[in-house]
Amino acid sequence: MKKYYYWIILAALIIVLILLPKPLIVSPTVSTIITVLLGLALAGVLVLTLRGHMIGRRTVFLFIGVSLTLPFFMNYRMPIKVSPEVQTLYDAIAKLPPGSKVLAAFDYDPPSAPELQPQAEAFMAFAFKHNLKVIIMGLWPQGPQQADMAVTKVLQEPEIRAKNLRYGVDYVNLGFQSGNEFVIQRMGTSFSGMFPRDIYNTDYDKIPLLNGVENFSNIDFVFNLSSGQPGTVEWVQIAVDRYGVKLGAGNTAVQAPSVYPYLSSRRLTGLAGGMTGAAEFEQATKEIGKANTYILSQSFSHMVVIAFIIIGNAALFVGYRKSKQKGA
Amino acid sequence: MDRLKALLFLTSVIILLCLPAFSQTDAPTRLVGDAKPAIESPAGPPSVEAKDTKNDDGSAIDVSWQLSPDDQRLVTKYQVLRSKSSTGPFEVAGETTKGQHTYTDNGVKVGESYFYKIAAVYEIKSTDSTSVTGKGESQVIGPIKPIAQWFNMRRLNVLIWLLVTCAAILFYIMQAKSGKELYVRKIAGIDAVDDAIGRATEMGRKVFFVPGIQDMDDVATIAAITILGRVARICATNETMLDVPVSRSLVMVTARESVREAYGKVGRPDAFKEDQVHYVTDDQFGYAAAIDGMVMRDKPAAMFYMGGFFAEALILAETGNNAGAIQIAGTNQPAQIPFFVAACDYTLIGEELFAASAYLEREPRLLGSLKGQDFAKGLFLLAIFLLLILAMFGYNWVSIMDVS
Amino acid sequence: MKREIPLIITFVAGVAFVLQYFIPHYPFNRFENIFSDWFSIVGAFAIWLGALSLMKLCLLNISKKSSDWPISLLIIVSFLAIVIAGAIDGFHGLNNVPATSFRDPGTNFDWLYQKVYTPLSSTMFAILAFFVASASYRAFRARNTAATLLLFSAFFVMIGRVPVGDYLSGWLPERMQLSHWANWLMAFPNTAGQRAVMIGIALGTVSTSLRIILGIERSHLEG
Amino acid sequence: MDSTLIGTWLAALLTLGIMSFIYKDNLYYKICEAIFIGVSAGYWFITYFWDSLYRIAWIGIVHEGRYVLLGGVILGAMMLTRLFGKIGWIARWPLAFIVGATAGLKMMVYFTTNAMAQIHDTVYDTVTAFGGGDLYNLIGRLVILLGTVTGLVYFYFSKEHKGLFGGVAKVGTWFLMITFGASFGYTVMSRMSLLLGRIDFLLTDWLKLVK
Repeated sequence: MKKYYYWIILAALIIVLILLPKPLIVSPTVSTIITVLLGLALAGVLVLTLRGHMIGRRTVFLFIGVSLTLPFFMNYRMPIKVSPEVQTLYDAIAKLPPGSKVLAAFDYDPPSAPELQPQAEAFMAFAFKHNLKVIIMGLWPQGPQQADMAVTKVLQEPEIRAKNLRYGVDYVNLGFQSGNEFVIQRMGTSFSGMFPRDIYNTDYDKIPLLNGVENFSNIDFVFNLSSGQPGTVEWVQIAVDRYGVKLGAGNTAVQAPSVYPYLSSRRLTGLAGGMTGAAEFEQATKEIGKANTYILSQSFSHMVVIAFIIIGNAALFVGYRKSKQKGA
Repeated sequence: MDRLKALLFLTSVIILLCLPAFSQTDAPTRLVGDAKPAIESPAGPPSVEAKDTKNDDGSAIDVSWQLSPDDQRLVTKYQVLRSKSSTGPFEVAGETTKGQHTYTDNGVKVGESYFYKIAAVYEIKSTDSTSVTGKGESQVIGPIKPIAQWFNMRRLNVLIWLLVTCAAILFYIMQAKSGKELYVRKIAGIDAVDDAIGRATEMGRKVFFVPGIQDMDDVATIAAITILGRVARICATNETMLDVPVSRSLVMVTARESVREAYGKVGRPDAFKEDQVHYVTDDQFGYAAAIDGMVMRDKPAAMFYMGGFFAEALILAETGNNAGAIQIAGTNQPAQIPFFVAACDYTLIGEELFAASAYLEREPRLLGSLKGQDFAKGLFLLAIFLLLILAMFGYNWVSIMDVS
Repeated sequence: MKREIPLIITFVAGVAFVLQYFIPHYPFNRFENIFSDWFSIVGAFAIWLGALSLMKLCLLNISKKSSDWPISLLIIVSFLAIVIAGAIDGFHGLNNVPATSFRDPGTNFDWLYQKVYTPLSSTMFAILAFFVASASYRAFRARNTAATLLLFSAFFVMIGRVPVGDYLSGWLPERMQLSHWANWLMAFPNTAGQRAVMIGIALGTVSTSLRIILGIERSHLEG
Repeated sequence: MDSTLIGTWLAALLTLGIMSFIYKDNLYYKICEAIFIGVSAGYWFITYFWDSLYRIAWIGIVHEGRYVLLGGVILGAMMLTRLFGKIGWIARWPLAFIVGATAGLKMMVYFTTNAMAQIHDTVYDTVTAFGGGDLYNLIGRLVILLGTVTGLVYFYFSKEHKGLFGGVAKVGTWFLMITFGASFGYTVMSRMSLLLGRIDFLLTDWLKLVK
């Protein structure tokens, strides 16, 4: 019997969650109470550790799950300061004159969407509102699909729907091409050689937006959303180093550190890293979206991780004291 | 030895071959022309020049022109017009915004000759996207033939630095072969390989070797397969069960080759079962999920993570840590080294992964190459200081390190 | 003879692909593109060996009636499901005008991709959040100077990268605020360490590549 | 019950299955793992088939007449000789080519972008920092210079890390530790946002508890 009651609890929990009133929003006062309770629970764990009861992995997992889930039900917004690298990225895009051609390279997949999709949506909204011509392509199979989702979502915004932008004239999606960094290399000589047709199978030279666009020399700016390889590193190594392209990038937080050296050597004009980068980019482009709501959960989970680092060091300290007592 | 001589001879022949390429400077034919001023169309650029783009495969021509006198007042854009004959139909090779006076035309083929003229265009775009344009054209110039060079002069400095680095590595390899004793510092991670497998033998449990998720087109994976060969040899002698789940089929074939040879070398070819090295899935996280499952069920005593790893590094290492295995990791991905440092017992940092096979094999020539790498490091450190000191005295030679 | 030919092939390919970096002239300028095409084709052939190896292991489990044979059956069934779906959608797509791809929205392959593959893949990626927390709890303990530096730099970057950092240190002058510490750590010390590791890796790669090309390092071909 | 509802429920159950692994390895996880292995292996098998075999090899050779691609097909066919034991050794030839070409290609990519370019940037930034007046940037550039140099010294193999040399290597280790701590801390955020994405899916799309 013991083996199966896990499953019964799980099923019961799911049914209860489905029956709850929707949407479930908690007032700000209750939100602060929850936050205080979470803090007290962490302090309790610290006291436990100092008294010698070391907590296991699963307690850490429980706190992380709770700290990420609860903020979804709170309505409370955090003040966000735009960091220099996001500001330079925004400035580079903002100073592009209307009608300039921007290559949007989507090199990520659904698992990295939480950090990069908000940036994609903010970028598309900003580009369409400022009449930038967007050419979408991707070195990852799912990249152009993510771009398509961002474009369809942004086109529903009233201000953009009013401009009735047309596919093939204001934006185009050339789809995915395998071959990693060799795709960028070939695009240096000829876009049409690498992308003979767009995702709707229209020939390259039948697309009005693309006539006269032979290679990077006809592109005013490249915006690359990347979560791994091939990604921003390859775009810097080939597009910037060999073809002198102006490149701005949005990266997942894990990818950003390895791209920082290119930022400080000005081969990358700007970088929005991780969820905070996404929230800052939304703030800079004034296209507030999902990233700003996630940032609250982020802050909670970061505080939990920091708390457990302190608890971990407390456990170390208790260990020393015990060994010193035994040793003395 | 003969192969080294062949390499050096081959490289010197190539350099000699390239010399004539430098002498080919084609004097561009330049005619000064004057364009007929239309009523509202701007004056054409007074002079045009076109010559072969240097250091390329002959598929580009650099076109430059003097700005049209009406550049500021009237011109909205310049059109670079190209044709196969001086009078023939001209097509638009490309456009630039006003104020620009150079354009690289990449749409040309080596061996054919082309004629160019530049049109200064004054274009007014009305709302319903029809436009009225005035055009002033320059004189036609040509014929220009794009030439493919045999040596990219911009990369001469890279060639010199590469030859010096390779010469250093080869020198110390040859020196090591002559039996000179070589000191090599201790790397904890590599010394731990033996007792990690020893622990697995005592506990009668498996050894897992995870060669990363990159394919055979990554040098880190090749280094991982080399280390796998050494680990397999130790496992074969200790009669420990070695399990190698791989993420790429080419890596599976190569790894099977390497492990079979290793078992053969220690005289136990029969103990090698081909399914020890088995393909799981090409997918990064499918691979991580499968290995996590295997680790929690088989509870291996030792785990090796060698090669190219990305986000799945911590999934593997944290689960392995939870299963109580000794974990030794090595990767060439700087972003993943912190996770291996946090979750594994020993971590080979960057270059140490590439040194592991030399350490494990103790073969003089491999150890010699490490000394060659150190020489190159010393050279680069010296270069940094010299360039800085030179810069202090006003000589900015940093361009010798340029990469183009 | 069987052992010499591969070494010669490796040597010639290695030297050719080093020279192509320096020689723009045809055919050297085509080498990188040719290698990328050849590599994808060889990979596409080789994956058949991989799939056969996976299937063989699963069938072995089923025939031996080992304890978890239904699991192996499930692997085979889900493999065949998406392969057949992809094949049918692909071949149907060929004779559509214009030809559609097996990946297009609306195909069964895409349904399996959106509803089965993507949730599994993104959730497996997501449980890293739990592992990062447990790894921090266990590893960031001030045992010695190195571990202490690891701890403090992680601490400052974590607290600086989230608005809470500025919330707490708002009263300090702009340059002293926590988010600024995080940016400083990422921009300078992190860049220094990354560069040292990158240069090390580069020299390790050059040395290993040279050893491979000259045939000194050949265990990948014979153990 | 239209297909999106089935799809959402299927995705949610698979998500919970994988998440159950952090509690402990169980049957529910084993089922999801098996589906994941099968579907992901099949996904890449078909992707390779259509994107490489069909789009590059078949179309390239038959429709576009790029006969150079036949080289890839020949090498690929040689790989398949692994299936027949006796002549399996021919498979070493394509491997030898790939390994050789990779060694040549990656030697140049890493030597230029990861070694020379980084040295160039270190010197260039330090020189410009001296030129420019900004003290903050100057200190930062000197820190990068110190960290890069000491870090490189740490990677010395053939010299005993003793005395002054050992001291410099120790400082190098400290810089490496700061780098690893910083990029670990920086990455915690992106891992949390991944889990956020899944929790958002469960709460918004599946349970519809949150707008």
